[in-house]
Amino acid sequence: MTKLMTLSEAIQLHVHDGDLLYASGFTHLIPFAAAHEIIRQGIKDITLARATPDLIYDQLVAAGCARKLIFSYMGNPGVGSLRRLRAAIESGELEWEEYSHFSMISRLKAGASGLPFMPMKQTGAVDLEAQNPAFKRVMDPYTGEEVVVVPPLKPDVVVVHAQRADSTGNAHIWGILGEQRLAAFASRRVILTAEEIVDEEVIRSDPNRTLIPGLVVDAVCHVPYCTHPSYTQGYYDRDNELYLAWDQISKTQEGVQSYLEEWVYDLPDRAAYWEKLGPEVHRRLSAGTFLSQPVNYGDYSNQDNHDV
Amino acid sequence: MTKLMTLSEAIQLHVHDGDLLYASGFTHLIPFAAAHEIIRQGIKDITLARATPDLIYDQLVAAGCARKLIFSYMGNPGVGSLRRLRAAIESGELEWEEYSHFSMISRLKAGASGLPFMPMKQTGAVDLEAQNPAFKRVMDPYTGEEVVVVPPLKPDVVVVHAQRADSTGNAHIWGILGEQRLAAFASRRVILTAEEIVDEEVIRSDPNRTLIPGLVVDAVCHVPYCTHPSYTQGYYDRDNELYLAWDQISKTQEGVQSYLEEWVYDLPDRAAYWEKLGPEVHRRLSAGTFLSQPVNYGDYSNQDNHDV
Amino acid sequence: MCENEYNQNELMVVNAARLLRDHDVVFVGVGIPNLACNLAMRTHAPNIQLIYEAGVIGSQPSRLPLSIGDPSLVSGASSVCSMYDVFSLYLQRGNVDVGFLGGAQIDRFGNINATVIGDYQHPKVRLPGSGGSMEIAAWVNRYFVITPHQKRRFPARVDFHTSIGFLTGGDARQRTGVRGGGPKAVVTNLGLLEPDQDGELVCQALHPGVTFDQVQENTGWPIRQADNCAITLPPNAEELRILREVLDPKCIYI
Amino acid sequence: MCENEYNQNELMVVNAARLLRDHDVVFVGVGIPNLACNLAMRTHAPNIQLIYEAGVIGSQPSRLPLSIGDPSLVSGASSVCSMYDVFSLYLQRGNVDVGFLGGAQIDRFGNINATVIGDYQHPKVRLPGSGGSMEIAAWVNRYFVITPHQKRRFPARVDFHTSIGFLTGGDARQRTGVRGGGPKAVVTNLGLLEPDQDGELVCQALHPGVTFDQVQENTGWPIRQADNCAITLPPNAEELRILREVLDPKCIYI
Repeated sequence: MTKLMTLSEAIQLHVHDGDLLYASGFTHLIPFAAAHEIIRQGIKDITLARATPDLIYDQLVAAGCARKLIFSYMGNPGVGSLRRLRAAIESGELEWEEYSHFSMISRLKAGASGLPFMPMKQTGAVDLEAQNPAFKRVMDPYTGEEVVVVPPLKPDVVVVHAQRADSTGNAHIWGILGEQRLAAFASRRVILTAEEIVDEEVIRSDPNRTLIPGLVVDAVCHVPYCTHPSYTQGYYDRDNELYLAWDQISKTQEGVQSYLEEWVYDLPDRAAYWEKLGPEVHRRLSAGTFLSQPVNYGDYSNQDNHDV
Repeated sequence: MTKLMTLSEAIQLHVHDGDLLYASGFTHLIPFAAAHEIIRQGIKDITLARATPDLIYDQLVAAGCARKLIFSYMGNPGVGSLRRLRAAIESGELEWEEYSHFSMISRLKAGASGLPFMPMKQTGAVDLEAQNPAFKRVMDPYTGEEVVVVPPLKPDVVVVHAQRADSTGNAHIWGILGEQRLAAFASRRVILTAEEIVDEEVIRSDPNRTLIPGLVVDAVCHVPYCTHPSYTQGYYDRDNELYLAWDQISKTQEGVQSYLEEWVYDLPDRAAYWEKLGPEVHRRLSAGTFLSQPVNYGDYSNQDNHDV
Repeated sequence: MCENEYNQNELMVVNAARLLRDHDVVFVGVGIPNLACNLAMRTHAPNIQLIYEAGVIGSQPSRLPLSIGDPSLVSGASSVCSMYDVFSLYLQRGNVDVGFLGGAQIDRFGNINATVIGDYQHPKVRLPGSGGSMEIAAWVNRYFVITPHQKRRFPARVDFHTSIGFLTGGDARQRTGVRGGGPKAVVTNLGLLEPDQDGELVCQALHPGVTFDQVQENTGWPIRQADNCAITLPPNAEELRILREVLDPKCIYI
Repeated sequence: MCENEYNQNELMVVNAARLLRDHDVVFVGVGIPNLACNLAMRTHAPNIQLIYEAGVIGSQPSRLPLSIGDPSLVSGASSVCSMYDVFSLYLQRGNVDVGFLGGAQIDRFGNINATVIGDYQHPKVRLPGSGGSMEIAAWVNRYFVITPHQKRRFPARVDFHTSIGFLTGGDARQRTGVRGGGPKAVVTNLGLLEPDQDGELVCQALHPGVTFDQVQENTGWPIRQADNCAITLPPNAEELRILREVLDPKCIYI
């Protein structure tokens, strides 16, 4: 059964005021279009979880959608600070809950695996542990030493972007994998966006590449260029210019507000956004061709070997 | 640096009397050629670990190579019993340590991840837990409930078979993945066998398919048809006839002994074994063609987007 | 074509298939359970999703798979994952509705033994062991057992608890904290057993021509007959046609 | 071409590169550490293996990567894995020899603060936080810090322990049970600091033309000069050529 719908429909159906949202993607496949639709729909009081909040959460916080942030690295990668997040935390407007990368992802691992906690080795840096009561310790029954444990993170809703998916949500992802698969399995609801909706035969030609199975997906949205200014491996490049420009834009709340007016509120959807970026940006971000060499799965319909 | 050597050299270098060996592969990619070389070299007192011992460990035990078995399902898949293993256990000749599939694989997960234990939810079936002191319990600090934990399994040596690998051991695997990747990371030493040794450009055309990185591999051996009578997805089919025949062959120790004489001791290597199987078997086991559709990783050598 | 009338395996496959619901996510091996799932998909439950324990999801095998690792399960499947992932992300996470289990013994409270006859340390008969059945029995929403009805297979108490049923009955299963609902039916060649409120297996249906006395004779405890004990509908022509012509034309399992 | 003489970034890159050994497995981000690794690979350590924290192994980027998630790191790499896998299978498992860390503060015992200036709950300056550095500092065999030498960056004690150095010195680090050996060198624009037996950072080398007084003036504690304090060799022509012509021709990081 098809789960195809517009991104606007999917957000309306699956993202509610007060939800715990995880928009996944470690530096790659960050679903900006979904965040923009959430901003347009004026959803409030969201707890935003992401290892690396990136520009996507700087925008959601500046737009007033968020109540709390759960994170492990709050920087503009390769540039510097996330100014709106930083200001909101320094002023006390935004609650936060902080992890290191591995403890953050271990929470997703526990959530995705149905485990009540995940252990990790000690790191000796106890200041964060002291500030965040979610960290606990458990004695290793084999050695008597202590390990650090974190509880499962089970988002209400996760957004995952994929290069290609079929209409039931089986999705091929390649390039940097981040925490996509764990986030999808950890979540109560999953919105899948994709550069291309393909016939299921394309997916079935390479089942080992299907990192998100339709089984866990609630909505499938065809959203080309969903992840700009981040990127989609093989489809378009990262827009480093916008990441640099954001450092200026985000210096003031007003700067962000006028950016959001122009690039979010005044536009109906991602197609309009991409068109507005214009042909020069399209050209600049175009990805060349570097194809994987195929593998043979084998055709075993020959019944000869079954006459036993 | 190339790690290429013959399988005979690799076994001689990396498998020693008394080692804990994990020949990996869940129903798929079972490295029979490596077991046969171990039998030929007369290595003794091995602790054999495998979720599903399959014919490969029935043969190693019958050949007198093993001291102990660590396992979770001791059947001839789709056929019935593993008669030599069963006899050795019933007679008390072979030590054993038993798990369920998930607790067995969780041990590899802990070993591969550098964790002192892995938790799993309770299963309520406590008889196995009572018989195997490696199972322990830990209190979940979040709920106060108990979880079952298992300690890391860190084999001395693991054998992994792959469809294709480069000379440094970066390997593409597809089809059923079993516990290959975890076993390789858990082990002290790794012998990689492959159907094809390919140029590294083939591997680099699809890095997401590289489940075994050369970083953890100690020896790379070119061994076509390594896994018969199991199979290699896309290369040849499972030889169900031999799995059925084994049920007869293995009824007596003498039956196995004469099988080993004919198919192991009297042959120098895998090439001779495959040739001896003959063209009719080759034809019967041939895999047809069913190719994956390629994906584009993108060529980002264009520097245009970097003038910022 | 296998034969004209239905045989006992066909009878069990058909009755097991009827227990499945549309949209069920089923954790399945090869053989009779695989036939039951595929029969249900082609009759009343087209949206069943199959997960093979080797980590293959959405298989479209071009031939009848002969082992859990048959390559035909993979070519054309929708997803493949590692063994750790299939047990954690699917099974332990609670993404599976139905499991199928078998074993050498199943007892009055639906507990299963696939490990050993006699003493564990000095086995009289050493069986294959748990495989994934310890986890399946605990973590799927409900599970079914398909087995020939013989007294030695139905003791009052199993020699070894490989997979949990209702333990000693009552709330004993629930008190362990396992998530799943346990065994919901045992399909045999004589009829269907189902747990009562106390978790004790009772005779809930007889196949056409079978008497309750036959069930009692082949069961190792004084089994009760449900008040509303029914007679199963015989396999119909369409079910048999699909089984014999489409799913297992060489009569490997039927 | 960037300029004729070497600048401070080039100086730091070259000195960091010289700390790497052939066959080291290095956990690396972008920027200066990335340049240092690539320079080492092209000079004395051709068999270095790079692991990018985004889960990319054996990259052959066709351009200088500008972020840890640059797509050019992936095209033509030898392996890509998930974030959980790179932190568990590589880092926590003990498969990584060298890490590079940075931060707003590094103290007398090599502890790093990348989290907050002032009180954690009421931050004066909120910094990005740990990312992977909490784990890198604990689990790699040895790590290096590359940072400009300024008094505010070198306090006697960090405001917040984001990543573990030698804590309070002595065997304090060892007693926590973490596996790695901790910081082995801090490369600055003035020279090299290295821990003494007690884990206290001392001035082990000065760059050409730098005086120890300059180091002391820019360090927030009374720093000691090692008895065998050396003068570093200036970047040579070949090192500068590789940096400027091959690795960073547009002078993005140098």
